[in-house]
Amino acid sequence: MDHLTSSKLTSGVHCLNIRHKGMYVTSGPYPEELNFYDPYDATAYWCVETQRGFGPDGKPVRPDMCSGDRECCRH
Amino acid sequence: MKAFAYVNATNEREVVAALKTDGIALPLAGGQDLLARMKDYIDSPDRIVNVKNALDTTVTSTPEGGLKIGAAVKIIDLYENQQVARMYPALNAAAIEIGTPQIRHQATVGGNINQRPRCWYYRNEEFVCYKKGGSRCFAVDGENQYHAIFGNDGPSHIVHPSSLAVPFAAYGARFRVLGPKGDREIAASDFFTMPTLASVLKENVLEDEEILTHVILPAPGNVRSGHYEVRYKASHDWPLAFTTVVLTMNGNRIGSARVVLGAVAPVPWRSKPAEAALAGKPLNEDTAMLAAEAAVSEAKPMSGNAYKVQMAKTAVKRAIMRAAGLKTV
Amino acid sequence: MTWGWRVAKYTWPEKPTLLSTRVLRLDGPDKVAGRARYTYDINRPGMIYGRIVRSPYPHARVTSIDLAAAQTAPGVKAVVAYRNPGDEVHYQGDPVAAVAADTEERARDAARLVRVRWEPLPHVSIEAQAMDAAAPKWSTTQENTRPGVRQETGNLETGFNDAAHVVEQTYSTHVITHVCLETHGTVCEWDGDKLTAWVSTQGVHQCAQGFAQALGIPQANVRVITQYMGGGFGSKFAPDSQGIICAKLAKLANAPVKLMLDRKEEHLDTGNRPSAFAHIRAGVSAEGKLTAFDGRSWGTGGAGAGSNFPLPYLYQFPNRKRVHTDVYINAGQQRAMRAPGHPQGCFLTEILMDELADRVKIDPVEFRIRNAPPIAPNAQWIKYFQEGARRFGWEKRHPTGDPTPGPIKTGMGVSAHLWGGAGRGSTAHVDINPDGSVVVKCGTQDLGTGTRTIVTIVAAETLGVPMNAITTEIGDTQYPFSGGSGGSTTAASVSPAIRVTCTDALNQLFAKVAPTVGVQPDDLVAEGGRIRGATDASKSVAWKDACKLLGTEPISVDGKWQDGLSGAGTSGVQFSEVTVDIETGIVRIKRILAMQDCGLIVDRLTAESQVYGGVIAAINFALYEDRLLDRVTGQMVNPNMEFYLLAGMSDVPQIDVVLNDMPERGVIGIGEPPTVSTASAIANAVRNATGATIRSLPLHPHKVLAAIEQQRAGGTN
Amino acid sequence: MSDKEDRFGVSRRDFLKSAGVGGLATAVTSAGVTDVEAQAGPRVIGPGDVPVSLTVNGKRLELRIEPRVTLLDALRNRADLTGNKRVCDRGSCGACTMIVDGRTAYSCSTLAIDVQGKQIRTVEGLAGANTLHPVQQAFCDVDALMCGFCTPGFVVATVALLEKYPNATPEQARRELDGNICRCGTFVRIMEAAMKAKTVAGPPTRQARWGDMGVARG
Repeated sequence: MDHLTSSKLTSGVHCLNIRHKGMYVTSGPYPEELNFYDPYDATAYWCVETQRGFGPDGKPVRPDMCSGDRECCRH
Repeated sequence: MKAFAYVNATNEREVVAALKTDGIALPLAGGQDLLARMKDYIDSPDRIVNVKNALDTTVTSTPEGGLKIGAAVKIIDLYENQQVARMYPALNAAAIEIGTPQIRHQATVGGNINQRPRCWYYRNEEFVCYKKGGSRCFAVDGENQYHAIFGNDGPSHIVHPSSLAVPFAAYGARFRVLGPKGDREIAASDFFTMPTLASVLKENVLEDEEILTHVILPAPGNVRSGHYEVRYKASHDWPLAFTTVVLTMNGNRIGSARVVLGAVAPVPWRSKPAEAALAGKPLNEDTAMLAAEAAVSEAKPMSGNAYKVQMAKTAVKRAIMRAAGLKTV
Repeated sequence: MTWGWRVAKYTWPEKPTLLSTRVLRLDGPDKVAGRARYTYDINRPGMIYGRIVRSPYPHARVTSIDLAAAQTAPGVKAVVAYRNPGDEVHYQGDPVAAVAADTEERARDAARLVRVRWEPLPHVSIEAQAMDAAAPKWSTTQENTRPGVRQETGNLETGFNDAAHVVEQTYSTHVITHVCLETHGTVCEWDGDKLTAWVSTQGVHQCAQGFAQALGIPQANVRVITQYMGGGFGSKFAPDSQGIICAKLAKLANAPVKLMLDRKEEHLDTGNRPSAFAHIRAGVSAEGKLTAFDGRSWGTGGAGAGSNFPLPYLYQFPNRKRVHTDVYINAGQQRAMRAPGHPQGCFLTEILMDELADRVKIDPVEFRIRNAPPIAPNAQWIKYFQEGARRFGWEKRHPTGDPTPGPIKTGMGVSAHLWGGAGRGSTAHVDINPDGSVVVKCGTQDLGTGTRTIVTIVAAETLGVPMNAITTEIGDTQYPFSGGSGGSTTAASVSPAIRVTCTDALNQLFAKVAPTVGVQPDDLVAEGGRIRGATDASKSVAWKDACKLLGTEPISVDGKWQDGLSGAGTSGVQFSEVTVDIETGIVRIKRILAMQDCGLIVDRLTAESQVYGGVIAAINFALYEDRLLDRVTGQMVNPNMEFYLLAGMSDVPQIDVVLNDMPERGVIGIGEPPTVSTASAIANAVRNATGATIRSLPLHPHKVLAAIEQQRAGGTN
Repeated sequence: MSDKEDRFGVSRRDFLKSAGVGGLATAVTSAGVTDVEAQAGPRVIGPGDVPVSLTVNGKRLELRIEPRVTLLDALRNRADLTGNKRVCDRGSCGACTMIVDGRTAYSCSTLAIDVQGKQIRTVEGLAGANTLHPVQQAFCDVDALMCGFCTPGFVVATVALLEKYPNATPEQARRELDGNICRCGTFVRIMEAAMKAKTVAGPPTRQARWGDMGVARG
């Protein structure tokens, strides 16, 4: 899975195993969207290894959590 | 659901005999309550006694001019019975509000009267409450929006789930039960028991191996009756409050009244203050409002169900207005 | 990225015969007859049943798991521990072990024989409580809150200086669960090292990837099949823990395993819509223009998951500030649920809008028109406000508070919404066989939205043959890649892929038959089951005869979505009329009008069904659904369908749907937008009826009565 | 069964011995003598597999199942009749609705052993070899289904409605269909289908058909 398909994740920063719905739907851009509200992130994340919202180490899966030095992180 | 042995009883006595076993035996009628309890491991009997082929499925006239209703009469048959509709319209009104078509097709009069509480703490295995042998009523500090507003001295704060018990109590019905020691009759209003630490495991006076076989309704006499349910959903839902009133008329005035509220207390709740407020009064909206105020004067809601007081009041008022033949809204 | 360039030859027909008409759902007969096989209905030879053991506690540590009794129970074929001693569980329903047995009943028996010992840990289950610094922590290693980034536009001070009126209130929505009627689950069957999985999923290819990576096997070894599925609403994009557990049990037992969750597990561990709270201070000028918005918001997505949403929503506040805080509690994690974030942001904004409109004494429709974004192809709100008001009889709306006597009060409300719905990336394959038969293959899936039908419509329209000449194959990873069905992107991703692929195939057929027909390939058209000259219709050949010219080799074409056939951005407005019984607080909805666009309508019939469905889902959100956690123990009190209320037939009002066909915009998804604003329109109608404002969903009678009481007492309502 | 001390921290063992209150009578744990005449009484069968004979869609079905198996599970898991669905499994949603001796029933809340000798009709029994039941046809015609998981239950309930009230009013239809839940939100069109199906002899509805050319614009 190419992290560049997700604007919410950054290659080389976030764990390669993080997943969210936006990576799994072939969604096109909606450039005018931000005319109608400010950016927000309502995303639910999960780990492809565990298939849950918790990583192999039992901690939650979120971009802010899956970018550091967790043992399970795969950059 | 735990595996169980099965007995298909063919008459009342077989039921009583089959309920005697070393383990736990439970009678199964329509099954709309019991099977759900078993699936949720609230009850895990060792033996099930099918009573559908054993108990009376008919409604018959009594020599006194009343009706005798078999415990195995289905709710739909009770509702569609013309004699019931003519003689006890509030009972008819209560029957059609029960459950859904599917439930009314399966559930029985006896099962409705004897069903266990719909309290969500009771219904979830995680909560080992008084009614399951525990030492707490979770509703006291928890989510009690659908719990009792009367009779809240504890230890349990359920509301009785039977929709038929309320009109039965209001019409002065008697329940016939059969047990190892023979049969007996109990007034509907004495059948249900307020919870005490000694009695909290059940909701009524039935002894071990006793079964309800019949409901006997007295001749209706010169009464006007009304029934009103307050429900959140119009489709399948449990009532938030409901009332049956039975008024014995004395000319244009109310002679005496029976006012019984449902879904507000651990038993069908007879309101003496409302009955007193009705006696001797003309049957009109003003009287209905006064009686409704009186009905809730002694309410003691819990932390999250004060709104039900307003609903109970409305149910009483509108049941009386229906008895008067007035438009309720 | 491929968008931005256009290929002129791929266009939608100007005068379609099938597109935008009312075409019956292709799988209707199989579904109404009970022939359609959902994952739940897959019965394989030798199949056994799986069952998961879950935490009854919202927060605990596993001290031991003893599988011995379960392993020797009758009929048991496999038992696995999913957690280890020392592991922390963070919500009721967190999986810890699993069993498989020869019957479902015995699997349940065995699951209860798994002896787990627990060390219960302090838990937190209420947002406000979790935000208190002294509150118990949802996790032994994590904080309860995560502060958001401050967003600021314009100048708040200027905005409030310009305001003639200011409203300051707290608004909120609650947690609801997806309640897919077909619960999450899987049937897994191994053949050596190859796995076939029937999954109730919104993404077959995506599930295959999930299985492969979680099980450590090549994705090529995984086949996922979803011919029919019973609802997902955003919660079914991966195998999840139950899928992986099912595959492991099947491997261990050397038998196919069916593992479908029960209703309680479904409520606890398959996602939910997060709660949303906002304390808002907003200003409006004397002329009825929004001037300022200052919002502090929070909400919970459960154990460690986010909860953000768009705020303010849609309307134009030139000066605004907003900070959001994610709150974590010991409850199942949120997942995308039909228009994630939008129903929350919409409700919080739209109730405020009516309060502001009343302050400046402007009709709510007029007030919204003054503050709506300018009209554009993807922003039709102003048009819908005007036309909808006319259709709905808005002029009969009384000012706030129904003055008529009696306990039944009537009121009207309005609300607006938007959604993206753009597609991309789907691929497809078509074979035109020498016998004239056509097979279209696309690895998408039909959630009930009508994907199977629209694939066939587009193929039939393109090839000029009847729909029953097309064999449509979807719902299987053996077919070309397509995206998961979420974000309302399926129609806009799949329709262009089918159009492109079938156009390419048809052009190959044109080249083959041109010499026979005596017309240049570029001048041929396919229509009515024939291929004929575009200008000289007398030169033609029947479809079957044309295909015979292929000899022994079919035309076999792969194609991909291309830009130009789909668009982005939909708008909608909804009106609602309700009655409120002020003596009981009970709300009944009388009617709803939904104005909606979705670009080019592929199938008008199924598109309308999407709107009906969205509206009804939001009636549930507004009035009935509520995931209730016991405030003391943190356990869910209504994990069933008896006390987790959903509307039945008698609760559903008259609903009128007006679809605005905009073929020039291409195909845009419609699954999500119609569910966004209904609840807001209902709440505004309740406010109009009673004069009392309920700023929190659901509109349970206890809140309605309290609001009426507060208003009577002269409160700030 | 796992010990309650482990699962919930509270022992229920005593309770289980004493609290079997319910149904039509209280539980029985004593071995006391009864005044009811001792009699041979009916046979106790189970808890293991017992023969159960069902009549489903006019066909005899011989099964060996435990007495605890519901009608729904017996048909879905043992007879591969998967048309009716399991959704709530507690008599709240109607997806499992079957017709038992002419009346609808929640098959999830009915023991298979209890409906021996009764005529059971499932969704599979409604359509002919090549034609749908008029109710099924009406559901298709007005798109009264989406994901389709509630549909079999709704179809069966609608068939029962029209068998009871061939000329059903909308009010009767609503009441008879109130025992079923749809999550996709097809209620409006289900009502339309019910009203359409009661007049099957009438003219065909709108121009929508399968597969044909030249479908008119709606």
